Amino acid sequence: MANKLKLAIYWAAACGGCDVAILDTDEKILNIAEAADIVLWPIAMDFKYEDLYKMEPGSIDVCLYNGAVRTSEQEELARALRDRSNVMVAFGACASWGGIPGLANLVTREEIFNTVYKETVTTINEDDIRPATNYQGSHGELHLPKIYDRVWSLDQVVDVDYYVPGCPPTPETIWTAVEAIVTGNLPPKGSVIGGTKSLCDTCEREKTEKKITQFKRPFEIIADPKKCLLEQGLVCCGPVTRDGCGHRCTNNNMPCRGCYGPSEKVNDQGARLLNAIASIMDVKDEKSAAELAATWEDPAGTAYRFGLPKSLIFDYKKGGK
Amino acid sequence: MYKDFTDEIMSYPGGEKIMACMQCGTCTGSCPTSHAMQYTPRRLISLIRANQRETVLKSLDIWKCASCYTCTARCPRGIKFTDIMYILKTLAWKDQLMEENKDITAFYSAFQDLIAKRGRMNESELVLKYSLKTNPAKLLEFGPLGMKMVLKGRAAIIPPSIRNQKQVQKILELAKERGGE
Amino acid sequence: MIYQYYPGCSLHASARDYDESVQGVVKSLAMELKEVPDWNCCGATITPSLNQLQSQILPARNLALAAENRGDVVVPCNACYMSLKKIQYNMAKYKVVREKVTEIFGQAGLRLTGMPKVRHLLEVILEDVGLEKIKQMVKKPLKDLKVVNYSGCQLVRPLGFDNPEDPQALDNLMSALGAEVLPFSQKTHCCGGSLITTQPDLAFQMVDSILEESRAVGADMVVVTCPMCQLNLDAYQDQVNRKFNRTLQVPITYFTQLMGLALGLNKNQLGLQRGIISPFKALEKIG
Amino acid sequence: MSENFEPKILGILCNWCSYAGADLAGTSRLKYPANIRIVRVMCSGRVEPTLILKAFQEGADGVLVSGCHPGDCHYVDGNIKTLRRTPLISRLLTQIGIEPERFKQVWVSASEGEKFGKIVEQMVEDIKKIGPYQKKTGDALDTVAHEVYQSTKEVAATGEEGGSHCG
Amino acid sequence: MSGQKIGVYVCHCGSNINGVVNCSKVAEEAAQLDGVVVSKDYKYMCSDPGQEMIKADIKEKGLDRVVVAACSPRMHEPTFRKALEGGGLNGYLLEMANIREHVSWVTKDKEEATKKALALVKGAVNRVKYHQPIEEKEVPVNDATLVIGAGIAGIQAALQVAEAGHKVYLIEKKQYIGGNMAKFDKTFPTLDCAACILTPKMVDVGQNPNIELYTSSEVIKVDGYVGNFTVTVKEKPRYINHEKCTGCGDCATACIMKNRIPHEFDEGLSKRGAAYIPFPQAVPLKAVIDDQNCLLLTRKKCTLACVKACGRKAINFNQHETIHEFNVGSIILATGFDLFDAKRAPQYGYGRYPNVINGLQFERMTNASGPTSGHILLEDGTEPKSVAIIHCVGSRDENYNKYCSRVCCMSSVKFAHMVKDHTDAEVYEFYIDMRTFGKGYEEFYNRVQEEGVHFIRGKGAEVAQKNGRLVVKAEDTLLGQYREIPVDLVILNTALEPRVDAEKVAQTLGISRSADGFFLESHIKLDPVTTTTDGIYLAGCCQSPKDIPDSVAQGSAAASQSLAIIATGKVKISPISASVDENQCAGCRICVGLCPYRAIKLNEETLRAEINQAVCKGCGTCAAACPSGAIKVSHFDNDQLLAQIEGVLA
Repeated sequence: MANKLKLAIYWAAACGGCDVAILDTDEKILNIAEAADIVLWPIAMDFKYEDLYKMEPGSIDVCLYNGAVRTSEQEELARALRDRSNVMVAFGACASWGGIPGLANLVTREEIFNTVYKETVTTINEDDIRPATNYQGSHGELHLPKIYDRVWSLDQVVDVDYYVPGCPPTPETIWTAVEAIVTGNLPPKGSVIGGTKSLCDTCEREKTEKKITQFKRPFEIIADPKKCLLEQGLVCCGPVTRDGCGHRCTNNNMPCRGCYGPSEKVNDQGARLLNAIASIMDVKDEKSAAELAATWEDPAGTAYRFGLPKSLIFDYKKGGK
Repeated sequence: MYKDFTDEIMSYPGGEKIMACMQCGTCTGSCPTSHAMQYTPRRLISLIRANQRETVLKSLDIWKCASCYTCTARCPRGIKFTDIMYILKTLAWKDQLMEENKDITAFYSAFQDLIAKRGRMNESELVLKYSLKTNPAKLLEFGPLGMKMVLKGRAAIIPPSIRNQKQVQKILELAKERGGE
Repeated sequence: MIYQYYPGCSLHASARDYDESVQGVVKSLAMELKEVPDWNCCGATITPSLNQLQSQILPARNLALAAENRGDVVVPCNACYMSLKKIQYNMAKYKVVREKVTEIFGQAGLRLTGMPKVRHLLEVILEDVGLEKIKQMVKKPLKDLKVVNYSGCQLVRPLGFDNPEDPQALDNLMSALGAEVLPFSQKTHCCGGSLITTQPDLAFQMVDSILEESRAVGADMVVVTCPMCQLNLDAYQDQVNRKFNRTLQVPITYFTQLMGLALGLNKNQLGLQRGIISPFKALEKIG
Repeated sequence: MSENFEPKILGILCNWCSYAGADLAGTSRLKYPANIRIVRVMCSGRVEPTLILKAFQEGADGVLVSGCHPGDCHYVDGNIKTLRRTPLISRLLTQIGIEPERFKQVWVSASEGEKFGKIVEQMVEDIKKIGPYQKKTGDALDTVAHEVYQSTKEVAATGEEGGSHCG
Repeated sequence: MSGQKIGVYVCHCGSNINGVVNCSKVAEEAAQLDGVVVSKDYKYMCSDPGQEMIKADIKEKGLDRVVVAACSPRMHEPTFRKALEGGGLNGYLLEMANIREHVSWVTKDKEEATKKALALVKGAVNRVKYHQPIEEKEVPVNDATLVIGAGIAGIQAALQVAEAGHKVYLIEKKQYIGGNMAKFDKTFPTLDCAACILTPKMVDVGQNPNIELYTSSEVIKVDGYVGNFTVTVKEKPRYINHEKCTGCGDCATACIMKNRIPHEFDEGLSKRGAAYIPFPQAVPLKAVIDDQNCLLLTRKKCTLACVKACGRKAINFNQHETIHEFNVGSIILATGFDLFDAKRAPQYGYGRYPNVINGLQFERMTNASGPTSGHILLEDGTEPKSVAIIHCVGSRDENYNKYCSRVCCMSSVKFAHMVKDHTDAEVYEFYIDMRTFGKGYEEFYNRVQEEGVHFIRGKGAEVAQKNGRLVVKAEDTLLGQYREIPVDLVILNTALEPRVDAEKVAQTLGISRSADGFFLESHIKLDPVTTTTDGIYLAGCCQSPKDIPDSVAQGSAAASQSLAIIATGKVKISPISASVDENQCAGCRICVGLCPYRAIKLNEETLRAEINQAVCKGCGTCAAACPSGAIKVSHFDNDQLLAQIEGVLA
């Protein structure tokens, strides 16, 4: 089994869905197990830090890192895994673009702490205890990871070779990725596993000339299953989102939320979507534009649902440009 | 503090466009009292821009403004000359530069005192105060008209007042303290 | 509709007749007027001549008091209307005014919580009730009554709601009530109200040119919208006529008085008996 | 904020009206602050938020977008698209932590050189009040985290001597 | 982007730039930038030696990109593009940094200015790296010209093009040509009779075989671009068969509405019927039926007296509107002006006092063929003893129009002369400033002063009636006194305003208007005839108020622009345009409705958007909106703009 692939899977700031998604490949998981030796998978097997640190650089063939980077521990592990892996894969939307946890960048760490440790009705915290990195316990000093001021995507912290998009990635996408790795039939570095064009390319809904007269939220209407959702006033991220998910949402009459990340030529998923949609608002003067725009609840949260940390405004390499 | 008189006028709300004047005289031509003025409105603007502060503030012409705003409405350059007249009057009053005129001083201060005292105006008390300040013989002049007003039920016998007079006094004082600007 | 009523000082004194007719008319029109609580004098033309900031702060207090309640502020007096509108304009336009007013308010326990709309009574009647409805409500048309309409200055300038040179509102209203509106070039010429006490020579001339044209065109009466204008043209008319050797008297009535008559209200209910120049003779035309 | 903070402002101006308006400010020799750097586009309808975000990423403290007045567009109605986008872009920027003072969209015609100067002046003044734009590069504890990482590496290095591979 | 060879040239523009910006320092620092191999500063880059320097460097040093830091690209971009082409480089490999209009002329502090200039140069250097050669497109030119408006400017332009042997379609909204000038009596400063100089030209228009005249017609649609416009014109029914009508006027005499409708041509001073001859010298001299007042057309009930009276059976009530379509290479817009309605300034009593009239009414009054047969008369038929002329009514006034209407001072002086000439009246002119700047104008003013006209420096503020007589209230500003001057007749010299439908016309033609509402020229000094849309030219008062000599000059200038295009036979059109990358387009259709020129279509087979390059004008709105980033705009693409932004902010 010497030429079996050495695989590491790590879970950072994410919901855990990505790990489940790997299991979700059903019988194909067996194929994965056949092709690969899992050298690290904290959710499934017991590992200690030192087990990892003891590994030689290059001793891991492929690391599937899921989740965004929010704490010093996640950064530390990302760097340690990177140092030891030949191929680093940002696995899932959170690792690739920050994902849902990335929405935390809309507020500051202090605001989050205030909500969690102070302001919620059920919080009783008279001493105003906040997360700290050091704690002098009775048995000595304890160390906890630092929670960073913002959420980083994996590639803002370490060099990433490939991206497997999705929240979570579909079994098909995972299998495509694994197959490529196993067979050594690798795409150019930096590639995203999925289509290249946007979701609209393969969307079968009927499209006409677009005009938006009012923004609606999915619960407000029962959308016509045959017609373009955007034309019905639902903000659909399809036009800026990479194809390859198999239309899981739109097939269920729900607008796309963009979990497959930006399509090939899209540099800022949220900004592009917002601009495209604003351009087709059916208004001709400033007042009605402002009124209509106001009916779109939470533009940043919708347009950047999965990619806020990769918005141009947040897109820096950690520790410098 | 001010570069010149123009600068001073321009620092008050309504005075800012004075440099735009093209001396067309629409203000004077529209003014119902300019016929009685030594310095017509247009000329006053010229004098301001020539930095002749004392000449302007001394002149009783500025007290001839009837506040009809016709000059303001018609000015082709958007100058609010009625507001400028007000500014000139307040400066003349503050610096006590105006030529002596008992009628004007007495009437304006009587009115202002009444507001400070009661918060509201009533003509009977105003005329009484005004006459006493100038020439009590004036009361005889106002007498017949006053009687008619009383007979027609158009004179307030009990002076009106407001509940929170202290507040009115306070805001007036605070405004005065702040230089009246 | 509920409105906030800012009568101004005159309507509680020399213009009681105006107040009476206002109350009568608004009742007929099913408008509810609630007096702005504890309002103060707007400062008229006097305060702005003496102190710039005081002239802002006085009307501003009224707005602050009015902002506590709901409804537009309705003003029957041209001078008060202009004072209140002007402070609104100044606060919107000049930061320094805004800041100083709020600062002083802060120290005096006042707070401007909103910006109520300031409207003249004539404006409210024309816009909210409307000519059509008024026409339908007329019980006694002012037929054969020849009037000239005198809007005065501050209803239309500098921030008024009608054309500053040739206002139409009053003409339209009087025509709707059935009166014959005569052409009148003095519609917005100043009556000299602010000068009548201190510089009567100037003011008398202004009063005379208004009265003279109204007589020349054959008006039965001059219709006004402001207690200052009314006082000037009515109470001083005898003195002015003596000075310029005129013999004819012209009654000066408030638009609300004529409106009340047309709507079928009683003459005395409308304060018509309070005119120094009695309008009754002229009103015989309409019975 | 620093005493002599001079904000950097990016101006994106349409060729036909606003750029010409800025030219007019020049030919009229009107003086306005040198804080603005102007980039020309053919129409304000060309402006996409990417350009605006890029500016902030590159260290701008403010962005001014200006086009022809509605109705006067050289391309019939390109500026109508601009005005559709503005309210949403403003909201997006505010949501992601960029103060509203930092983004302005205005109309400046080819004849409004003076207005252009005034707008720049006002914007510089407004931005000076709120201070420089803080890049969202994360917190100051980056260095601490890095130190922690370095030390763990040392631990790993020491561990290597007697350890063996697992898994 | 390595391996590029960029040349940077910093222009001093004499002291215009160098007086504020340290040009040599900018050039020195620019030399350090990545990719820059040559960096120089020079006194006048636009001069021959300056351009030669660029050409030489391209050849000798192998430059492949050029940055010129100088004045606005709106000024000299074409100049330097040519210089690049002279050196063998494509002109679009140039980028200009505007360090004059945007830096030296607007910045006080020299250090700040130098810093800003350098930033702009950095932006330009960054941007030019992404420039691609673009070939300018050339298209053949249709040699017909459309002239809209047949007043003096339009007539002049039409005749000139037609006389050069080319087809002209002359479109006039009214039923006759001649415009406002046809209403005038005399023209300043020579006092030529307006009809004597205009009528021959009008007749020429009617007779020139190259001119196709369409009266009662309006342009409703313009498609295409310079060299190849397609114009749609709507011709209203006139209910008169022009072939048969001789203009005898029998129908006018017979019309039962005779003398009941105010006659527009006489500015309401006379009355006409529903069938009428506009004026004796009208071209075409045909009867007109006024469909707003004709009883048959409005109420379907009439004795048809006109039909009975017409010996040639020329009246035909069954006419309908006709739509014409023309292909032309260029368009000359000469739609003229509207006169300010003096009722908008009620203080002057226009419309209230019958003896307050406007300038055009006065023209009609003094015109021998006008309503009073050339006599200056008051409403009661007597001659005035005293006349006031008020300048600037509606002009130079924030409440109405801020601009100076330019012709009123001179026409007022003319009016004064006419009054003096026709009557014994005293004349008072109320003016703010006298502006008599043309050839022979000051001399004319001088002459009229000597005729005894009272010039009062002060704007007439109000016209009132006192004791049955008009009085003008004004300040005599030179006296410093308020005056009331009693007069019998007041002439309000009102502003020249943009046509009320100017906005609609601008939209139909796709041109811009300036803040005053007149059509916008490309450059107020150097290009006052062309609009910002290639191939559309302006003549006369539709661009700004002007007098007859200037209107004629501009008409000729516009004609020469048209003729120049025709002579070239082909035109270059801006190569900046958008295109779709098929490999990125997902067919979402967001772009389709955004194009104002309808240049984007969705190919129903490939389901990809396609842009018609000939129609696209390159505004880039579609590229900004494309969610997929599939649309590129040449010369204004994202990589270029982003690089420039990075540079200017560095």
